Amino acid sequence: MTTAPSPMFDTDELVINMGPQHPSTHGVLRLVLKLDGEKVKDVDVVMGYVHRGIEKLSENRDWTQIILLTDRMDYVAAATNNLGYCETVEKLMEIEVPRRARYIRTILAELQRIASHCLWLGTHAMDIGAMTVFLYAFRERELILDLFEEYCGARLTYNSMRVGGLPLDIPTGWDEKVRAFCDVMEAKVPEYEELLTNNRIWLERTRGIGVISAEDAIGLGLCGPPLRGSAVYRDVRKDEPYAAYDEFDFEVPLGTRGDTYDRYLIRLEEFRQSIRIIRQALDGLPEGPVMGKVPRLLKPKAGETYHAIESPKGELGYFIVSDGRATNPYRFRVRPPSFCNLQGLRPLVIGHLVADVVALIGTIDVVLGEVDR
Amino acid sequence: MAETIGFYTLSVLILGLAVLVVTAKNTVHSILFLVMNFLCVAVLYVVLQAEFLAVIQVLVYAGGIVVLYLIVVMLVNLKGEAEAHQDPRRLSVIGLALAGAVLLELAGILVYSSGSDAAVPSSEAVASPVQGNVEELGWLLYTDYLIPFEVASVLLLVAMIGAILLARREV
Amino acid sequence: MMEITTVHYTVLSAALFSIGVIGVLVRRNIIIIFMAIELMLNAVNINLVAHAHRLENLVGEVFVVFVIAVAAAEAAVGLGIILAFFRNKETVNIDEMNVMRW
Amino acid sequence: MIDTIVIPLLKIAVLVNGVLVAVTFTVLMERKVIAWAQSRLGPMRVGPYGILQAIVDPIKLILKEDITPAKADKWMFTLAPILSLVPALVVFAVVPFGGDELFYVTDINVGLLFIIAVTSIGVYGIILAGWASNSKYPLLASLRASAQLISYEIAVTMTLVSVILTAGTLSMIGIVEAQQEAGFWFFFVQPVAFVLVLIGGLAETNRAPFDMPEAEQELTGGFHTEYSGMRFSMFFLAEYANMLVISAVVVVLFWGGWLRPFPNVAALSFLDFIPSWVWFFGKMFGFLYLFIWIRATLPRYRYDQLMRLGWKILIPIAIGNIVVTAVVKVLL
Repeated sequence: MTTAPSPMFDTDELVINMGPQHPSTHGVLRLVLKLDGEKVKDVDVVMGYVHRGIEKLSENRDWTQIILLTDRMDYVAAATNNLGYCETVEKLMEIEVPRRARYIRTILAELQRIASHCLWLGTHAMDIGAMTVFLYAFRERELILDLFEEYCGARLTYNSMRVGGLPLDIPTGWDEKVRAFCDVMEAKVPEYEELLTNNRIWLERTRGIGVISAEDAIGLGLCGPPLRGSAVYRDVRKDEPYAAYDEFDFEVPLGTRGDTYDRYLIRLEEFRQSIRIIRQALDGLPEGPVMGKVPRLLKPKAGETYHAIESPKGELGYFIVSDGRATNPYRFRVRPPSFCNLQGLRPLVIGHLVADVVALIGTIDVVLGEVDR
Repeated sequence: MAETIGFYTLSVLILGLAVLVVTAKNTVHSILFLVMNFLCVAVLYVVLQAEFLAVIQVLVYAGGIVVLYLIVVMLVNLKGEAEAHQDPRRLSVIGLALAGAVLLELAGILVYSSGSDAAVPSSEAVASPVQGNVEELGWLLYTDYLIPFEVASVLLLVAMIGAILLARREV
Repeated sequence: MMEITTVHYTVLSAALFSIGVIGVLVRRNIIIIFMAIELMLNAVNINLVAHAHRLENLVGEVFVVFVIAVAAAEAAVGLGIILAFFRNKETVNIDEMNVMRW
Repeated sequence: MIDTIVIPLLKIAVLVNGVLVAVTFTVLMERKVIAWAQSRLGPMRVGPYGILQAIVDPIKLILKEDITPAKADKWMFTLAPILSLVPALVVFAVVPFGGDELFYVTDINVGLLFIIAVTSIGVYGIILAGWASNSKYPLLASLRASAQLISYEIAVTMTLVSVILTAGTLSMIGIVEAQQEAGFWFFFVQPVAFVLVLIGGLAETNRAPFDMPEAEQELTGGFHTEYSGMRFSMFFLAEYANMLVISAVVVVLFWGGWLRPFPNVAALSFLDFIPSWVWFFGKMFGFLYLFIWIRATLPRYRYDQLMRLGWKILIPIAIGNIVVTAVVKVLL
């Protein structure tokens, strides 16, 4: 009937490249969105823009040098990365870590969790348009960075741990400052909640958005808050305690509906639980050395090991193979939580609107340095 | 004198923009000329002391109807020349000739009628209890022309429902 | 120059109307044709307002209000039809709109 | 001659310049207020407490390179910011800043309708900017913007009908005088309308929480993504000028314009020493502050939620408000 050539017009589908340079893809994530109007029909998640080959590099560094490479993975939670790596090597070499060092490590890891969640909360709220929360959260994160600076001299990439313990004991009076920070933080969390938790617009933007069932979450290999948001009880700190977590009393918050709002509530509750852990650790901080008996030249026996810890983003695992001859790992592999959680983005995003896409990128809390390594 | 200059300026603008509307290649340009045309017509209404109509012209035509056209053009997302295909039975020359004939006819009527009633018939004074253009218009609309007014509102309602039904994606 | 009378407005209106007629008859893009129809409605409105002014009787302006209402209704339904048509046949060329159903 | 041409022209010149200066200082005020809300200092470097920032910012914008994308429609791309700025400035012609004839340019008998009509033209600037940029994000944003502006225009206009019913006139000055005669500000008889106009005004000026068309986080700046330099600053000016317009309209309609509180209570007549324009600008300042405060506090609505709010909540309430007002007006 019609004689005109058909490709004269666009089809209904609009393809949009979100990123790699987009204000709310949290780094250099690129999403190729296929839109029908404003609705997302399909999405391709493209990554690798900050791939630096950390795993391969590590196979040519000696065991201590790798610590500062791990800093560069999840650069907003460097101390946690250090902790995971050092514990894996300790497990491989069967080194006993002094109790005081384990306590301080726990404090550092939990401070880091608060800092990471602060950054997450700020950017997540900013993505949804609440810009004041962003600056409030960064204000508190700054206090943590000050604490880290006093402890190890760095503010972002700390290089704060060593195989077998810690490079330094805590400075005098540092524990009191951490205690003071806990008090401040405890007072500030309600401030965030006041701006968001019962805010009607916030509820409308997060409730029922990006719902994922427990089975799907497990099937996709999600971990950390996105998994717990779907009411799956999984926290490495409880399931396979490391550092000194088995000596402290804390709870693992769980969601019920598995939506963005639940994941938000979980992370806010984790603020409180982290403060609780830090206080217990400070109260029970034992005396003693901070470095175990470690040979000058680290040279593990031939063997392989996998060890996981609970980073702020989820389960951070290291798999290391040593051939027993060289002073560097034969094989070094990281199970990054951001990467695994990013798997969940596509099923979460499909069917939602463009405006929700940024909220959903925020809710899974990815750090591209860790995704790409 | 000022009125004369104003009238001719406006006439030139209105007719020129109308020609541009009809001839523009790009549909969006055409729409923009249409908006300017309507704004000029609104100024003409002000000259004719119909301020209310002038504002309604801007509000409904320029601010409402033409925005609809613009949205539709953007939704339709024309890529190529919309007029690529021409029906062989279409005869544009005859169309132009017909339009010319219409113009001639109108001119003829005009010349004929302007000769016959040079004297302005004194209008039978409408007994309007209110003063001012807007008030009188409102008075007329809600008294003598109440039923047409209601019919118009029903028409708009029907049009609204019809448009929603037509534009709905899945029927 | 002479004084501006109603005849001037009527001539303007007739010219505008003719341009609209030409647009409807010559163009094939249905959106342009719709706009040409709007031009013709405006021509009529100018005429009505001019005569209302001359006769000092507001009935003409009342008519204009109705014309504007009808134009709005026409635009809404017409554009709805264009959208529906475009979705099925991907064209706004009126020469291809030669079926009553699909 | 002097009365009909020179004085109006002078007034217009003063008004346009005044609005532009006011806009630059509104931008400074926004930066400062939001900074204080977020426990920051805001601009501090240029002049005492950063006051001169208001002058430096426009200079920076004007001096910046003005880029036109290669595939853009050049004419439309240039025209769009003008189309969005001019209506925002024209509207001020009918805003009475004070009781005296000195403080307004003109008083036309369809003043309020004039404001609605002219602001409805402003949407072209946004739509054409998105279309002319020939880029996907601006196009999406301009589609959002057009749908948003049209639906909120309906809500606001319908709400204003009830105010017009209360006042019995369309003239801006007439509305203030009606409040003087009634002895109270219309806020006290039309609180619902006030809230509706405020929400609709936020939406029509693309302010948070309704700033979808320029959502930085979603659409990377929305319809002005491709703009820079002078043309960008015109959009910027238009946005803040619209904010001033909405504040001025709300003040005139609901807060008695240049009147003092309870204008016919003699006990408060000691307040009369304050000139009328001070009252007006004071109230306007209050609303500007409110807009900024809202922006610092609230997250952003989603596009479909915004449309739902407009069509399913605001418009029905507006219609109900008209009915109630009409019934009360007839009964009294």
